[in-house]
Amino acid sequence: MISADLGKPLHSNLDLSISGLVIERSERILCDNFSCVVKAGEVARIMGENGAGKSTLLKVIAGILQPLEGQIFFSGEDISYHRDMLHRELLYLGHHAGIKAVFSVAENLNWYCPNQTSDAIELALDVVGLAGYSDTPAHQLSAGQQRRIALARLWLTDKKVWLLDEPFTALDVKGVAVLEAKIKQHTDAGGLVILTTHQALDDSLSVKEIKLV
Amino acid sequence: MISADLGKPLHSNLDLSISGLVIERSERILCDNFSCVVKAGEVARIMGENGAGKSTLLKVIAGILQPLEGQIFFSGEDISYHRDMLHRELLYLGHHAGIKAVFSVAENLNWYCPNQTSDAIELALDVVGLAGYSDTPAHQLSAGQQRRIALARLWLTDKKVWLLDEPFTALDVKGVAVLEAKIKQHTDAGGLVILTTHQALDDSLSVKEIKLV
Amino acid sequence: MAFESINEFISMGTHGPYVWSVYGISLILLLGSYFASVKAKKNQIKRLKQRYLREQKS
Amino acid sequence: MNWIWFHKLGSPKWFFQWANKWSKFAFVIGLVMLVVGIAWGLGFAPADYQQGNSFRIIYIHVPSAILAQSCYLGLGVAGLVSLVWRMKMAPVFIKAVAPLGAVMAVIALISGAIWGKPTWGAWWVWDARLTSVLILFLLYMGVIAIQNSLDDMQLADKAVAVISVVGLINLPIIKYSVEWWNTLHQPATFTITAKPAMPMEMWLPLLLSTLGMYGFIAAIAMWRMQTEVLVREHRSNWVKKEILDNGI
Amino acid sequence: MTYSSFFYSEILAIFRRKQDAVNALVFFLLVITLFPLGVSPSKEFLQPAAGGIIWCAVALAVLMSVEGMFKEDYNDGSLEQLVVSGLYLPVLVLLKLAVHWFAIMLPLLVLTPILSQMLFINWEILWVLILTLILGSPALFLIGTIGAALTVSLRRGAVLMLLIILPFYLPVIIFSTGAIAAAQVGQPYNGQLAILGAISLMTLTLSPIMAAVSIKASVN
Amino acid sequence: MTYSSFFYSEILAIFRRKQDAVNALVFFLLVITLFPLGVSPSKEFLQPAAGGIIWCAVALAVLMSVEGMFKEDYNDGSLEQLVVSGLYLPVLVLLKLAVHWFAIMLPLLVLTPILSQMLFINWEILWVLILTLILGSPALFLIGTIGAALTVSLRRGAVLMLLIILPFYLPVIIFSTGAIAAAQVGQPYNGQLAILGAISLMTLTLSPIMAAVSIKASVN
Ligand code: HEM
Ligand SMILES: Nc1ncnc2c1ncn2[C@@H]1O[C@H](COP(=O)(O)OP(=O)(O)OP(=O)(O)O)[C@@H](O)[C@H]1O
Ligand SMILES: Nc1ncnc2c1ncn2[C@@H]1O[C@H](COP(=O)(O)OP(=O)(O)OP(=O)(O)O)[C@@H](O)[C@H]1O
Ligand SMILES: [Mg+2]
Ligand SMILES: [Mg+2]
Repeated sequence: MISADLGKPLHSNLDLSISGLVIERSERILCDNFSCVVKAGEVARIMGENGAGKSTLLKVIAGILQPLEGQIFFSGEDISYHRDMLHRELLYLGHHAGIKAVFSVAENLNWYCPNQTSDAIELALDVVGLAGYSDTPAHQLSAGQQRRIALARLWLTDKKVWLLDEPFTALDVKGVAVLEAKIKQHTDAGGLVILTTHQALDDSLSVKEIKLV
Repeated sequence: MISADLGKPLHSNLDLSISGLVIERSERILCDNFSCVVKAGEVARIMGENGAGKSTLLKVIAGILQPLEGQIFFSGEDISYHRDMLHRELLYLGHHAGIKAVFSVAENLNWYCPNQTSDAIELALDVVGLAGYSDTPAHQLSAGQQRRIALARLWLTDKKVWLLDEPFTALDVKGVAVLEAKIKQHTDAGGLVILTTHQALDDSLSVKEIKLV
Repeated sequence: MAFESINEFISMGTHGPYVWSVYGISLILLLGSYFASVKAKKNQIKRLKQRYLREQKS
Repeated sequence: MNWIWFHKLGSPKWFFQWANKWSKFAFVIGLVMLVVGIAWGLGFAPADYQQGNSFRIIYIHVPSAILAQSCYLGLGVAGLVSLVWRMKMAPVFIKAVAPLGAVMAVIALISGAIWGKPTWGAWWVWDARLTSVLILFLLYMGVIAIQNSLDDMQLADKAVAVISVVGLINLPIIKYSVEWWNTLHQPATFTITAKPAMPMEMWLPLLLSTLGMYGFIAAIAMWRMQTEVLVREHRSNWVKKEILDNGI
Repeated sequence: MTYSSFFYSEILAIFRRKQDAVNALVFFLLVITLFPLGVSPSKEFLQPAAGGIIWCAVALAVLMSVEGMFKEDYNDGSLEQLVVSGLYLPVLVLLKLAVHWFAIMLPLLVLTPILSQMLFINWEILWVLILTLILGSPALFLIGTIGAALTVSLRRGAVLMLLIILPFYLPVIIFSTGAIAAAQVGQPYNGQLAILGAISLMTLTLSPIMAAVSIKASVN
Repeated sequence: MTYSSFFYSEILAIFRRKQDAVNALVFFLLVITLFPLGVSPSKEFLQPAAGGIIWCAVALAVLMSVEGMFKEDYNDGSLEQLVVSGLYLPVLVLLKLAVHWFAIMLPLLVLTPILSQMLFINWEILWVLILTLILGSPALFLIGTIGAALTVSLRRGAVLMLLIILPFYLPVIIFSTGAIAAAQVGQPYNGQLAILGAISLMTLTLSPIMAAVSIKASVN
């Protein structure tokens, strides 16, 4: 199927729709009969207080946790039991970013993005403000710098669906701005982003807010 | 010595002054000849980019790391080598908040604040939005809720010097407001707060910004 | 009855201490399992009942 | 063959009510058989011509040894069911039965050890049969340890299921290896495998007490499973109804 | 992430942490020294016991080094990333295991001839010992992985891990020492070796899947 | 935080994690079973080796359970809080250790008589064994703490910790088994017991301070 809107690339037909999701955590129902649709080109922000279940919802979508009931459709196909199709297009960043302490910054990225040239990696590091750190072991970096390594993956990937759990924690103001710009660029190119954050987002990002009650 | 200013309690003569501090981390000089003074009643915010050395500076003040050079004075006494005097008045919250996963919320607080009645603890939990969770094991709580347990200590302590490393991470908007109000109340009562954060603070808090370059 | 008298039954030849200690220990363990299980069930029911009644009230 | 009961057993509600009916039945029948079997064995069966009266320990020893093995088999099957069909009752079964199996193994060990003293002159020898029961006990302790160490219930369920399945596959290997090991290292001085042709008056009470032990343990297991069901399903309406209306 | 980038990063991690392999080796050595010191240094005691001593030491060393295999990945969130990577988890487990096997067992095999001299093992018997190690050690690693995956979320999992896994090591130890003992008295030992190989093969099919199930359950 | 609230919370933590104490116990049992299975089940081998076997098993069980003593505190940041609490760190270490000693050693002492039967230890010798355990085990805990404190910041500390600490356990093991061996041949063994007590006392003064230094160095 070729998209009619020529401004958007081929992938733009992808969407993620959730219907009737029930999630339980330590014997408490977190979302009861939760439904939503997120389409290509959209940034969805999951809203909720501390403990509302935002992280849990992201994990369920990523397939790390199992829901009690409900279906998840990815581009029209039911992926409730088999996430393989989604995983091919998925980039998930949780509270722990999956950065190996003994690896240098560049090695960490090589691991996740094996198809990238080292120039591309240097470039991405430059953008996230880690220029010159590529040979530093990750454990020698500050909290925010470690976070930035994980975020550099966003510049090196062609995955379309991004699930970002509090991507702005520990980032300084400059870092937040760079990341917001990247998210905007990604959705403009037909990507799909679901994120959680307690910080106010920049207005340039048109965000679809999804409330968890 | 009785303070002339009756609005402030006896402790108001306390201050923390740092002179000529040199800190090294993984063979990199982080602050070179750094000096500053923070007085009772002040909120000092350490400013700096990711990796500037904010967390490191807080740890040095708390005595967890050793500086290369320089002195730290607490109420006029040199505590560069012996932090005991400071520790008696110190509450430090780092990136990891010191919350034990197997303990319930109330037990965690009992441990740190043994002199408090359980009513006082309930009250503090209520303020930080954890009412009803006092018997829940801490590992069953979300990131923000665990953070709130640690913050509840602020309501239960009579320590005067607070060192808070990114206290607002993972907190939702309501939580941030409550914490800001508490910090204000503490400094108004003659306390001393040094904190780091990348978020903008509320205007009602008059903050003394200390730049790390 | 394989034994002439009650005394003989208790002494079991010379093997009384062995036999009776086995049966004693086994009895304790079996009864222990039984009572622990029954009590756990009763307690759980009581706990749930209290909780449901509390929920109904509020 | 009608498999409906099997699928129904997977439903906590159905199991709970089924167990309500049958647990008392199993308990009463089991207890009666156990008491009759043991009383018969203790008081009325003839003394063994070789071992004298110490052989009366058999009426607790063999039932508990058999039960210890059966329970482990049960754990393994339940583990498989839990991993493959994700049946809700399977982890409940494992959690309820593992401690009972451990108790049975302990009784077998203690009764065997005490029996060994007058018969062999030693509390313990490293015989294949004995050692494999000891290992069985250790396997039970492994299941219990992992169940209690993991705070997250779903993780604990998966973990015990995995260990039970691995145990199911490995148990024959372990048993075989231990038997083989002992025959190599040490000529079997004391065989408890070679059956003395037992007269009927000895054998019948043994059968009774063994069957009785099955009933007794089955009843306790059902109660424990019911308790666990109540813990896990406490938010469902049927539990609420059951507790408030039926007053159980 | 691809299979090859994963494999490569595992090798890299092993190289970065080469101290771990050295540690396993020294631990192995230490356990073996414990026997002559703790029990008796005489040839009469050591020679017949040597096979058992070496195998117990190998089992403990393997167990201890497998124990932490997923810990770091769990703590830094990489394990989560593996689960959502879209790659087949059992294969990843197997790749990781292969790298670990090489890193731990090869040096250990090299060390064995020296140690067996210290325990008075003859050169002819040495070959049997090495054969049992090659055939049996994969089973040790494969079984250990399941335990490591199960206890990965526990901060203090080492004891628990030893507890659930050691009983499953017993057959491997028994058949290996059996083969060595048989060789020492000049009996055939092919049967034991065949069984060792069979156990390794069986665990090869079973354990990656079980470990993957456990990892998925642990990551949450 | 006060000394008493710290002590109380340690007891609470042990109660919450009582499975850990049970695990240490079962692990102890398991290691002891390993020897008859791995080496030889005959009385001729086991009786003279019994003291050594039990002591090796105790040393391993203590080591494994001490290993994780500070791990959790380190990971959740409590250790940092202890450092800045203004309380005297060596005292805190000692309090923690006392609680652990009770939780691990008491059950272990209760189990010892049964196990020594399985290893064919006579009743008279049993008393010597228990005496060596009571006198020597504090040293095991005290020495182990230093290792635990040193390796706390390493994610995969178990093997390394064993490595650092086991050599220091050797004197304790040697004197204990020496006392038992002496008792078995009817010789006096007071000397060994006195040395054991002396080692425990010496480590009691030294180890909390060393452990505190290591903790301060690890937390950063
Ligand atoms: C701790 C020590 C012992 C243990 C762990 C033990 C274990 C067992 C086991 C597992 C069975 C098999 C039950 C079955 O599946 O049929 C058994 C049966 C039996 N045991 Fe023991 N046993 C011990 C000591 C003894 C002693 C000292 C005696 C008496 C000399 C003894 C006599 C028997 C007899 C007669 C049977 C029934 C044999 C059969 O029907 O197969 N056991 N024991
Ligand atoms: N554990 C460590 N070992 C070695 N070097 C470290 C370590 N932690 C931090 N550093 C170095 O010290 C510098 C300052 O780190 P610090 O954590 O103090 O930064 P920060 O200002 O708190 O940054 P952030 O805003 O990201 O929290 C970093 O540039 C880093 O290179
Ligand atoms: N590991 C866990 N085990 C059991 N229950 C948990 C666990 N983690 C979270 N929960 C429960 O699930 C609920 C939702 O947690 P979750 O982490 O999804 O919240 P969140 O919306 O991400 O909050 P935050 O804004 O603090 O990150 C919490 O109320 C908590 O009680
Ligand atoms: Mg969250
Ligand atoms: Mg910082």
